[in-house]
Amino acid sequence: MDQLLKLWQSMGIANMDIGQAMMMAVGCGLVYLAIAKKFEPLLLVPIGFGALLSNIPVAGIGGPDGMIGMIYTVGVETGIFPLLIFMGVGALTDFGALIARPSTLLLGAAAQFGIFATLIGAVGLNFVPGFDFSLQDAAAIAIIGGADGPTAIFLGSRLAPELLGAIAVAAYSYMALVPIIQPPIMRALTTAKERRVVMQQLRPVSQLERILFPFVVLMLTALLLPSAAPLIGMLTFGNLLRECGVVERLSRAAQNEIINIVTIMLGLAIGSKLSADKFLALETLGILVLGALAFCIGTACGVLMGKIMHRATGGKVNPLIGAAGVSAVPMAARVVNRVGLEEDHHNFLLMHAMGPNVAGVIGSAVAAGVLLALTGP
Amino acid sequence: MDQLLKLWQSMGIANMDIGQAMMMAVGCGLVYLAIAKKFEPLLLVPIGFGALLSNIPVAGIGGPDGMIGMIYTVGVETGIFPLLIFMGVGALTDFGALIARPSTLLLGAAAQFGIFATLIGAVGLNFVPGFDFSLQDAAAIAIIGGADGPTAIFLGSRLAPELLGAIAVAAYSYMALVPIIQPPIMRALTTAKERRVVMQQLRPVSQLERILFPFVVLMLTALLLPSAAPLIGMLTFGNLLRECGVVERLSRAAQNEIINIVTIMLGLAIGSKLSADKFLALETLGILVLGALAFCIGTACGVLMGKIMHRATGGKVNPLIGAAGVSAVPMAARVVNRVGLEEDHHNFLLMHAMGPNVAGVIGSAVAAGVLLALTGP
Amino acid sequence: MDQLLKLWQSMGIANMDIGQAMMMAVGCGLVYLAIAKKFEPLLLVPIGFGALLSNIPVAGIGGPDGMIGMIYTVGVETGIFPLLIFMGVGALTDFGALIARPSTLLLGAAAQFGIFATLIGAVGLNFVPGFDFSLQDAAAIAIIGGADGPTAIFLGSRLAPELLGAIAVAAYSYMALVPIIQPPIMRALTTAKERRVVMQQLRPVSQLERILFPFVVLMLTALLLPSAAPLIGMLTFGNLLRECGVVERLSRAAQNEIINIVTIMLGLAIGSKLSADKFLALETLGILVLGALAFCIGTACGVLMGKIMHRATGGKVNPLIGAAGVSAVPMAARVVNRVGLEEDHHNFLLMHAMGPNVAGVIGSAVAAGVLLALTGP
Amino acid sequence: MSETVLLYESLRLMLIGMGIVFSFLLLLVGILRLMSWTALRLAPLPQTEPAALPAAPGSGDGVPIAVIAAAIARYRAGRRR
Amino acid sequence: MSETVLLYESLRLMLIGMGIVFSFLLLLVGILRLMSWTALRLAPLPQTEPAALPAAPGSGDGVPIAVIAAAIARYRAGRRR
Amino acid sequence: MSETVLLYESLRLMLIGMGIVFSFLLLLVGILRLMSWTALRLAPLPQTEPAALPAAPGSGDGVPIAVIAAAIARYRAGRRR
Ligand code: NA
Ligand code: NA
Ligand code: NA
Repeated sequence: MDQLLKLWQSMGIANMDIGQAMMMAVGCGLVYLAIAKKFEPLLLVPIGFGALLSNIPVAGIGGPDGMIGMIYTVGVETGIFPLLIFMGVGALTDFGALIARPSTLLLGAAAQFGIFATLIGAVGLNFVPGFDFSLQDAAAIAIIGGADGPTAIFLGSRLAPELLGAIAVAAYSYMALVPIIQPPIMRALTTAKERRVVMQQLRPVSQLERILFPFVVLMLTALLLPSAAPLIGMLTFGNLLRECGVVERLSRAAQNEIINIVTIMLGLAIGSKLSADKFLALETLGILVLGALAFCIGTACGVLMGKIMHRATGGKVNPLIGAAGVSAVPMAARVVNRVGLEEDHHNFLLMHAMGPNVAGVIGSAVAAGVLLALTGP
Repeated sequence: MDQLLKLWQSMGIANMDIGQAMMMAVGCGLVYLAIAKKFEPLLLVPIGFGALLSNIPVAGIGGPDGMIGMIYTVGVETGIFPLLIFMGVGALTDFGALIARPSTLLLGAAAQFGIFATLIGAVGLNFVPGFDFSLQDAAAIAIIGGADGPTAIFLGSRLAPELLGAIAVAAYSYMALVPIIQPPIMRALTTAKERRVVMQQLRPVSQLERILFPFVVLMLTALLLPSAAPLIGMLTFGNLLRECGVVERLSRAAQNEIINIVTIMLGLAIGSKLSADKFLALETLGILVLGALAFCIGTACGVLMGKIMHRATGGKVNPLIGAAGVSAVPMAARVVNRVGLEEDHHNFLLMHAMGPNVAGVIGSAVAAGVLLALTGP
Repeated sequence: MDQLLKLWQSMGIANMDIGQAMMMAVGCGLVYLAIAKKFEPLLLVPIGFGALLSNIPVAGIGGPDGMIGMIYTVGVETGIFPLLIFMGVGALTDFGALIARPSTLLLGAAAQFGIFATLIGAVGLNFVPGFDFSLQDAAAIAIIGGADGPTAIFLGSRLAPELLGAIAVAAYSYMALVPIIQPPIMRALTTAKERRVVMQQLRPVSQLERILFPFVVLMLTALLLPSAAPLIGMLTFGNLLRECGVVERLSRAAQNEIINIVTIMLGLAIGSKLSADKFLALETLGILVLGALAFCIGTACGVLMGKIMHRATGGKVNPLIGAAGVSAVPMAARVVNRVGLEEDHHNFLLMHAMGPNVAGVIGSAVAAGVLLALTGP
Repeated sequence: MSETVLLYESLRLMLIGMGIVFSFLLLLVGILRLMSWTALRLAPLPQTEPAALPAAPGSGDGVPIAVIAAAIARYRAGRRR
Repeated sequence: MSETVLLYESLRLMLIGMGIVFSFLLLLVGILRLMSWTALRLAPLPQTEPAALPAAPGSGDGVPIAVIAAAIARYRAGRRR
Repeated sequence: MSETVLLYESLRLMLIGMGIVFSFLLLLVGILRLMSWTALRLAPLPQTEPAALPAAPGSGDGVPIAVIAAAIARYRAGRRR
């Protein structure tokens, strides 16, 4: 009898509270979005399943002695996992389009306005009863507008670990929604004539330029904004492994083994931050609304900067490519291409949008560095 | 002279005790079995070499400051290595045969009787002078009957770390001996007519069923037996990566990189638990005898349950497939196929035995959860 | 204003000291050598970039809370990274040529004289004002003469962690310079007639010999020199995975995934030891000079032992192959082949030089064990 | 704990343990059947297509081909993709 | 900190932040142009070869082929190796 | 420790060290020879087969082919599998 009671007390249903049940449902929902709707499945499948596992009562898988809790401590709290993923992103990214036309960096810069506008929005929410975001919380939320998963996770784990789950989920969800969020904004802000602009073929880029590029970017970061150096450093390191041509083995390891293994671990670890008391709160609703806002503002600012460049260059720049400045590589660039093709079936903007697209990655890492330097501990 | 003395004192032969020498021989013996007899070489080569390295005098490779000792602390003491291997097993396993015919789960259940019978055997050995197993020791020994390496290591590292070396060696050795241990028992308990039963073709299984399967199994575990949730959780996570079809990269990482790297580390770490004072003890002899017993009882119960199902279904089930319920995937299923072919050269039972075979994996993880819940700390 | 000041103070240029700037230049220089001159790029690209990242002011990437600093603590301070690389070296190395002609081990032994001569050189430098090497420092420097990266890093991290950066850079740089350093010495010490000696075809080696080889080497190490057991143990473990033929998966993991991932991490971690106060010191100059000396002496002793064996065997041994005894696999063997071809266009010495070449790996691991046993903590 | 108490304890553990394992897996059998039933309602297998196939080509000797095609479709659907 | 102070704080953060992001990337535009200029001086692209190509084969109908070859070389140099 | 003592110390280290390295590897030479001798007794190389080959086909011009086959077998056995 005693043992049967012990057994009953060890059961999940005897210990499950309503919050855990709801978070398990949220986990299943994320996996559903990932599989059925193809919402960034590489991250959302592990995040969703991690949420499921971490909210199982009694088991404590996400707790300090549980497997996922230990993975979180080792990989996310230290910031190592997002940095390793950023190394892989660097090794997978071709910066050629950006090197060929550096001015597209300005599009990547403009799109970061979404981040800073959201910062104000988050602080403004404090006037609504029930919200109490610190400046650091607001900065961590704002980075969702950067449309860059590893950057958001890196900054979130530094500035507001208790919001990390909601921030990561919002970041990846909106990145997945890029094809739905962006086109109406792009169409609203441009004329049909602007969207039909055919851009000039990109010039070829030499290998020396490709090899020097990581050093130039890193050096400027080191001199001006060292708080962005871990992110930019690993991004450029990965890119150097790719471009230098003498370390094929290491480049492959960064592009495959390391990024795949770390993605699984990182996803599970972030899932463990989806706990009822943190996620089923008013704050999460605020974060989701602000995240959407950040994306829209970022897209709009990118397109507006595209229009400015369109005028400044005498019509050589198609303003649509500004929308790719939010990063979300390579989806945003594909969306640009698609909207461009709607107007002119022979106008392929993909390569031209890759420049602002990868510029957006650098831009949001720089913005993360700024936020870290100005609000960080 | 002083330095020569220091040198002599630093030599292995000046410090080796008889126990270390014998354990090095045991390590070589395990490697021999692995290479010459193909006894689960993926695990026994690293375990054997790990025993060899850890018993080198003076070097202390398996000690707290040695490489293998540190790997043990990080990977086995935390339970992370067996769980990662279980994720890989999930990613490598096709549960289709089980989904098509869920009733084979009963065969997987029956075969777990070997575990609980062994538990009594281990406790009963305490009446023999020289044995002093606690209930936790007994539970850790009994799990050998589950015929599932990672499950045995996970439970052993939780309940009886000092017996882990012997338990792991026994578990993998008997899994390798499945083709020798099982057939006589199978033949003794069945009639030739029963062995000739041709089973009905399995129905096809849809992808949706395959995707829902991990959730169903995990949910039931979460509700009823959360102590089994880490094992079942990682198994189902790996299987979801495999079946969901949208995270091919991660599925490959779980099936290859992660499982291979962890297998090397896990093997070395377990080898370091093969020390003379723990392994060259009467207990080990008891563990080896009980392990063999557990296998035989498990096989017998599986076959007997097969006979019950044979009668209950009016002869549609070939009772041989019950023997596959001990897990030992896929060897037990192959043994069933071979014994079936002995009677009828056209009766391929392999696919039909895969159902109970993978059911045995779930069954022993459930049994491990029960033992952990009822005897755990 | 306050925030602008905070921003300025957070900038790199406001905090960079001259030492950091110079070390960043050194890092770039190493990457340049690696890419443009193909100096051991697999190690020098990560080491150089690691130096660059770790010397960025304010960011503290190489510090105790920085990513690279943490990697150093986990992987290099514990000795685990060089040992894992040595496992990979074992899995990549074919010891067949050595098994077929064991006497070439003497060439590998002679070439280690470079190590011990350098030890005296390092201690002798103490008579020069400004140098103050302890016996442990001297031993760590001397191992550069072993021409074996992981061995040098393993010993350096044990005996003189503060000199590790300079030692690793010197070791890999001179290994890359083998094709320039060795040929003049080889030509000076041999006659044209000796260089033209055509050696007898190597006998075939059976698989059993290949499988027994790791055990024989490890057993002798365990009995006589357990301080070399971690190095020799992982080398022979990797080689057993390769040769035993039943663990193809694990062998591939050791040869690819593990060694590639660890190489990236190890390189970055060692780069973090290239700090101005340690590297821009007189000691580094001494280490570079001594390292070159060690290489030259090692080569010369190998060739001289080759001449002795040439006489002892009645002219059957081409003394050139002695130069391969310094290890630097497989570059030294290729240099031997090239110098041999200069004299006789049909005399391929490559396979014959592989014996002393891999013997050099074992030789320097043994020498490292001796130094660790006699000067270690 | 004396040996006898421990033995009694382990006997109880065996009964409870096997009970749980059996109940758990029996329950799982039921839930899996329910799952399959639901899943096949929501997303029927592509092998329903062959049923429509024979109607299309019309003529007599098309039937065996359609049957074979259906069998192949069934078989392939049964295997992993 | 009261909400208003925080809002004022965040406004300042926005101005400074966007200022830095823009200045940083604008500076990077300049430096990248300088880098490309220098790099192409040090190691000109292989597409200069096609310019020399037409001279070699001589005859008239060699020209279009050379032009195509040059275009292909240009295109391939533009893509990753 | 003064420099001279240290130098004396390192000289002794050199003598002992080279002594050990040489003794160790010399011993290894012997043991490896013993190992190979034993291993080839236990499991002779497949190149003994070619010795039996010539007897089989009989006729005269079979010999060179058998010799070549033996050489190839020898060579392939010498390389890694
Ligand atoms: Na961005
Ligand atoms: Na089992
Ligand atoms: Na060497």
